[in-house]
Amino acid sequence: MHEVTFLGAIREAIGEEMRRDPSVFVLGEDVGVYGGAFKVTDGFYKEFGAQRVIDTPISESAIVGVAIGAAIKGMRPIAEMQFMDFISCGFDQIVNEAATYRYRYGGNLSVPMVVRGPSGGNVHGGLFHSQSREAWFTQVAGLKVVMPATAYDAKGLLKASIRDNNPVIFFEHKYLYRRVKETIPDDDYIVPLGKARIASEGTDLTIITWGAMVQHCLSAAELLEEDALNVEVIDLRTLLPLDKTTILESVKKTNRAMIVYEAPRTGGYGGEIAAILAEEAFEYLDAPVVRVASVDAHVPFSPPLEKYYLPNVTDIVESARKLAKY
Amino acid sequence: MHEVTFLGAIREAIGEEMRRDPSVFVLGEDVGVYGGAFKVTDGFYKEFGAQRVIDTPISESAIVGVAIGAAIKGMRPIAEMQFMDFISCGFDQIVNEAATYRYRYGGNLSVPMVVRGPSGGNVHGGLFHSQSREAWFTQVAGLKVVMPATAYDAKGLLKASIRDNNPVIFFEHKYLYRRVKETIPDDDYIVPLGKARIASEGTDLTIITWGAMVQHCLSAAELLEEDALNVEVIDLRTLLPLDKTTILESVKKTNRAMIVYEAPRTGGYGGEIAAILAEEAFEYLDAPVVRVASVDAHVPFSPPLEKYYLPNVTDIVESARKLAKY
Amino acid sequence: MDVKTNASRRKGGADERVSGGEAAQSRRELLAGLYYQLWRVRHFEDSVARLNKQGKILGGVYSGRGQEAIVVGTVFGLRRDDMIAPVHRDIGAFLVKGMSARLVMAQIMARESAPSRGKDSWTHTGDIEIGIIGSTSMLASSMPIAVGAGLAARMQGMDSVVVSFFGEGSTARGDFHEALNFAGIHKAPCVWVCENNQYAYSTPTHLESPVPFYKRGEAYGMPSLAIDGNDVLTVYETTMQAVERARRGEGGTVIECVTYRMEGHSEADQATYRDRAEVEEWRKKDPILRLRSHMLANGFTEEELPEPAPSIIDEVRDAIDWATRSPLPDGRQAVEDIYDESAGVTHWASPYPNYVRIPWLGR
Amino acid sequence: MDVKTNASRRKGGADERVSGGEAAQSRRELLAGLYYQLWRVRHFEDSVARLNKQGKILGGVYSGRGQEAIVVGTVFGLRRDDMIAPVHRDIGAFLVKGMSARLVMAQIMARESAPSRGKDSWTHTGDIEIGIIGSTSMLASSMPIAVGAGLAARMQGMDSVVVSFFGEGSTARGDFHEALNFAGIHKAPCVWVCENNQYAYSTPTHLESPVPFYKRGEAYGMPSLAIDGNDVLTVYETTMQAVERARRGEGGTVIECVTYRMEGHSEADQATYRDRAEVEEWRKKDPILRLRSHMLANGFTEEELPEPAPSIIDEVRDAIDWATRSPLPDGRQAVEDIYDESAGVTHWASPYPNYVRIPWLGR
Ligand SMILES: Cc1ncc(C[n+]2csc(CCOP(=O)(O)OP(=O)(O)O)c2C)c(N)n1
Ligand SMILES: Cc1ncc(C[n+]2csc(CCOP(=O)(O)OP(=O)(O)O)c2C)c(N)n1
Ligand SMILES: [Mg+2]
Ligand SMILES: [Mg+2]
Repeated sequence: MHEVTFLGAIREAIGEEMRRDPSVFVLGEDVGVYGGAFKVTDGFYKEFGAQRVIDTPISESAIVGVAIGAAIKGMRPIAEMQFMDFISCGFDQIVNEAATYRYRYGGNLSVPMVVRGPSGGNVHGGLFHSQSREAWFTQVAGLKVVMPATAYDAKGLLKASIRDNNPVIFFEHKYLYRRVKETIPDDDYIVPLGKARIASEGTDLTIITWGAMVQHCLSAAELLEEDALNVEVIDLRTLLPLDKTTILESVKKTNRAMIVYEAPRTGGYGGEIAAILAEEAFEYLDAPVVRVASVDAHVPFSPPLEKYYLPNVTDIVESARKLAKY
Repeated sequence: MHEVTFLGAIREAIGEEMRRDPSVFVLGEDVGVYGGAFKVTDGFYKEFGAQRVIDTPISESAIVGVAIGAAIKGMRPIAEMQFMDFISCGFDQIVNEAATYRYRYGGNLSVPMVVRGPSGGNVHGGLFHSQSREAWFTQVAGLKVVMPATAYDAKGLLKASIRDNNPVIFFEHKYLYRRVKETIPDDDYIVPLGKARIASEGTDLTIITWGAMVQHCLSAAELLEEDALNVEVIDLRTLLPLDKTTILESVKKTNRAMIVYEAPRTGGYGGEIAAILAEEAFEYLDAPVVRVASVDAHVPFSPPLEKYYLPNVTDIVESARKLAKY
Repeated sequence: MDVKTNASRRKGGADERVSGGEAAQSRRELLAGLYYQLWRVRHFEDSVARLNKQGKILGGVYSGRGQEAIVVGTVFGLRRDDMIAPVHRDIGAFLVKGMSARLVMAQIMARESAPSRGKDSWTHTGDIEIGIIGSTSMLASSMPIAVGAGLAARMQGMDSVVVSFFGEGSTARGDFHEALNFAGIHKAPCVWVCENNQYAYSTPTHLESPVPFYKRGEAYGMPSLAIDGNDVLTVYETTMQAVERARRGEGGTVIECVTYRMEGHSEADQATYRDRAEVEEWRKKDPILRLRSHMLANGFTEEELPEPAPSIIDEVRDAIDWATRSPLPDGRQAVEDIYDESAGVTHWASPYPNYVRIPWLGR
Repeated sequence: MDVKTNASRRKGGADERVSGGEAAQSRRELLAGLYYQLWRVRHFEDSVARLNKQGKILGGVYSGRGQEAIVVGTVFGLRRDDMIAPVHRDIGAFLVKGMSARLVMAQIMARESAPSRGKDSWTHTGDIEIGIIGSTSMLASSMPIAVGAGLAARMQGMDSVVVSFFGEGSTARGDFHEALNFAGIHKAPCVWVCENNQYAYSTPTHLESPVPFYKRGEAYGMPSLAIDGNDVLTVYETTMQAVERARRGEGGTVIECVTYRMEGHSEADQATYRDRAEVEEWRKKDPILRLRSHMLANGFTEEELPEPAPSIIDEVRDAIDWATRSPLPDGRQAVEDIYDESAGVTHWASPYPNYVRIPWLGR
């Protein structure tokens, strides 16, 4: 066992997979000599050389496209978006090329690749360095979408993503990068895609969440214990494919569900989960399905605005109290 | 009153607004001499000239970007995507540029523009000429998203969109283009954005839908009358901003809700609507909120596949029967 | 080389032959091979157009009539491990690279036996085993992918080359630029074949680019040239030089093949936006006629130059029969072929350690 | 021209002055004006860097130190109705185009009084009244917008010109290509100013492009040239010629201004990836030093060339005070300024006609 940050865990995952499998390589802006804007690939250029750690021009579409081309030719590329916000510039390649290749080849082709990068707010990044855009991709068949909340998961899920034969969009919440420190195993391990995690068990109320919001929800759950409220927190970890079983089982047990996410409320992935509950757990629901999310706006820059924009622990606690009393 | 096709109504809307307001102009691939791939702008080049009917190179990002630049400089551009599927190639310009300008200018700027084009399947178009991608945009604050189901609405909503001071993404279901024929007024009229329409009144069950699915739902409603089932069909018309009031009032009356949409089920906008009902109409729901949508796949080409993929009238009727009995 | 062999080796599955150019031993064989392939593509496409008129094809049909010299001239000399990234106008490239006429026809007819199993139509599929990278409809989007495939081959220690096709109109897209710039920086083993057929749908070239198309290549530090795209020998020789250059690791070349789109944009387009006279002018430059005259002047007899060879007629008839007899997919297959769950995962999860609360998030 | 006037006319609101170049009557006035503006930008940016070190600024700070000649030389001579589309390195362009130092400082400090009311920071805002088109973070994405603004001006019968700025690294993006191609075809009245400061974050130029950057412009049929970006007079003269050309309707020009980024990519970057010696070499080419020597050799006295003028020190101090005193926005404003509901709608809906069932959809 050893201690790592969330970021360190991601770095370990990439490094170990690159050592294990020569088909794994990374590409992105400033990932080489500089080691990446957040230093995720620090030292890799020295260790693996310019062929496997490719400093690209500022061309998100080409970065993704080159990764696709390499993937269908048998490599396992990991493309870094310097910020996940810039994925909008490589959007077509992801949703129309990567996601559909296998389908168009009648199943006779795989696209084993990862697009990863820092996502999310709460770091005074403003509109274009703070976005939570997972819901653009959870509606696209052929993609997998992953968003870890702990260092252990970040490492295990990223390894699973690299070994997966499908294009995986891997969102790393940058707020967690250096704030999370955990002790994780030294051995090789993966965390399978498509399996949610019960981050905290409970019986009175289920909170379904992912990314940095997991921490908020666990904090809220602790506070709610003072009210003798026993909250189950589900950390989805993988958004697509969704682990419906874990969600439904939990809600069938607690009969109350709340979904917490960082993206703006309208159109966020929380809607999908609420919809599933409203359809498939209706009989078990004793109260409305509540969503706690950001307000319907862009991620604003000035601190009071961003604070207002983001859901916080108090919001979660209060909504949970109301929901429990319902 | 005169008879027009759905497509003709769109053409009328653009032509009349161009005649009314010199700041309105159109740009897109083949919109000029050729009159557009679907002939929406047929004859405009002759009438308005090359300055106001701009044949662009194949550059979706520039098409949208040029429209934005013109809009902030006081024009009212209408940008055509030859197929809405290609909007993925101009995605960044829409979600990061157009949608955020006003916010970044502290409210001191408007971006009056429309991005419009043919959307949707059921025309043997395959993966890249059949997509229903409205949910990429309904999660982006600053945009309005419109999708008419009738010729009357197509004209009135498009006129309202052109006159609106915000970027509007206007989805035209190509299946309706020449199949829909209606008699509409000769006078200038608009249909306000943000207002749903009760397409058919009912008391037993509410179906919420939009686009080409409105027709399916009305057909289903007719068939369900034979079961003495009285279905209310809501045609959303505008997806963003959403007319929650009309939806909630209807469901509070009928106590049963079904959402029908053409996009793949997972991550589609139907999730958002179901979530709203699960949260805000919970007390009134006597049954699960049911979603009828396409399967989670790409829009396949071969007829049996596309048929299987798309929701059809039978699916709607059967789901409605089950829901009514629940 | 027995020019008929290509056809006779074809079957329902992937074609086993090495491509024609590699096997061509002499100038005579080369000419015969090119002539054969030109007719093969022409006859195949004409047959598809006929089927389309008969309502037997549902999707868009984009004829390469008049442009066959480009796909034939570029692909004929490639190795099996070389790759091509054709677009909508290049159905012929599939044939020349070695996908059987049966499979291509089944693809067009959206049959279950097709490479995409009916999932999509036309050139939106491929076969990576024989080096065919398909495209989506999104013009130019396959260009960065071609770069990636080329760089991957290099990482894998191979000297394979990728030939990427695109219409002149598609050079306006951002992906064209990002791909060529990336390729230029990394000397990717890619050859860039611009098919300038004078129109992008209805749009004439002066509304697509302010400069001649080959000129664009210079912005990426690549040798860039325009050639007569209706002269298959010029196309063959120029592209082979470019392919060898790329194979030697010296990077890409941009080749603008000047040609003309004889049909409408798709079979649905009457192309009224252009001059009848212009079309007639170009009809005289037909690539098959041109090669034929050249061959007749160079020792071939009329009998050696059938229009087309019976084996081609047989091959295409067989392809149509085979595809027509092949069943359409079952509707439920719509949800297949989306994910590959045969993951290369070698280790499985160790148990999750006790959850560690992270101290920084108070409230 | 009283070079101090610029500053003294500045206030909390938009600056009313016409830009300096227009008013400059003589060579002497031109030199004095450029010198003043160079110092104004330098002192403003240095002050921001200092505030940043003091932790008074939250967002990214991208210093244009060493590159001031570009924003000053290009913007100084523009008319009020001309437009600029600056990017992250060009905060100075806001000042020269006429946004008051107070407003720019408030923007950087995310105050409610800022043009973006705290919604976003740095150059992500603008003021269309004085011709400032802001950018998002997405590099090169403002370039198609610049084309649109330029074409719109033309449609409106104006002869305004748009100057679009971009780092050399940003020329790799698809939007660069789509914008310049569009502009080239339509002879948009835009001038394209590439700030080649040798790095894109850590990435050196040879990994950004296989050709010198100005070369790219030729692919769009525009006059393209590289100039010394640290010589403000060259920048001024070259861009003014390009602006006048664009104004005459003859289309754009690509101007690569060769310069050097003296600081890290952002104030957070130590830039250890580059040679100390390289930095020192460029320090000698400082644009202010250069202009100063030139002016001293051409009849100006030391006293006439303060470093910087007291009015600049006052202006920036005042801006910091004003911005510091300005309140932050109220959190609830996060949901304001998203939509403009003051629609230009002139008619309202007539009643919806009876719904007509459409016959084609039976079952
Ligand atoms: C990104 C994108 N935009 C628009 C289209 C619609 N479209 C299909 S083919 C075509 C014209 C292509 O012209 P060109 O590249 O010259 O090829 P050609 O058809 O002439 O062979 C257009 C505009 C598309 N398929 N993809
Ligand atoms: C589309 C996009 N990709 C990546 C980034 C991250 N990024 C910000 S500045 C920068 C370097 C820009 O280099 P250059 O264009 O040369 O401008 P400079 O900073 O040198 O002035 C990068 C990669 C971004 N802002 N936008
Ligand atoms: Mg063409
Ligand atoms: Mg730079």
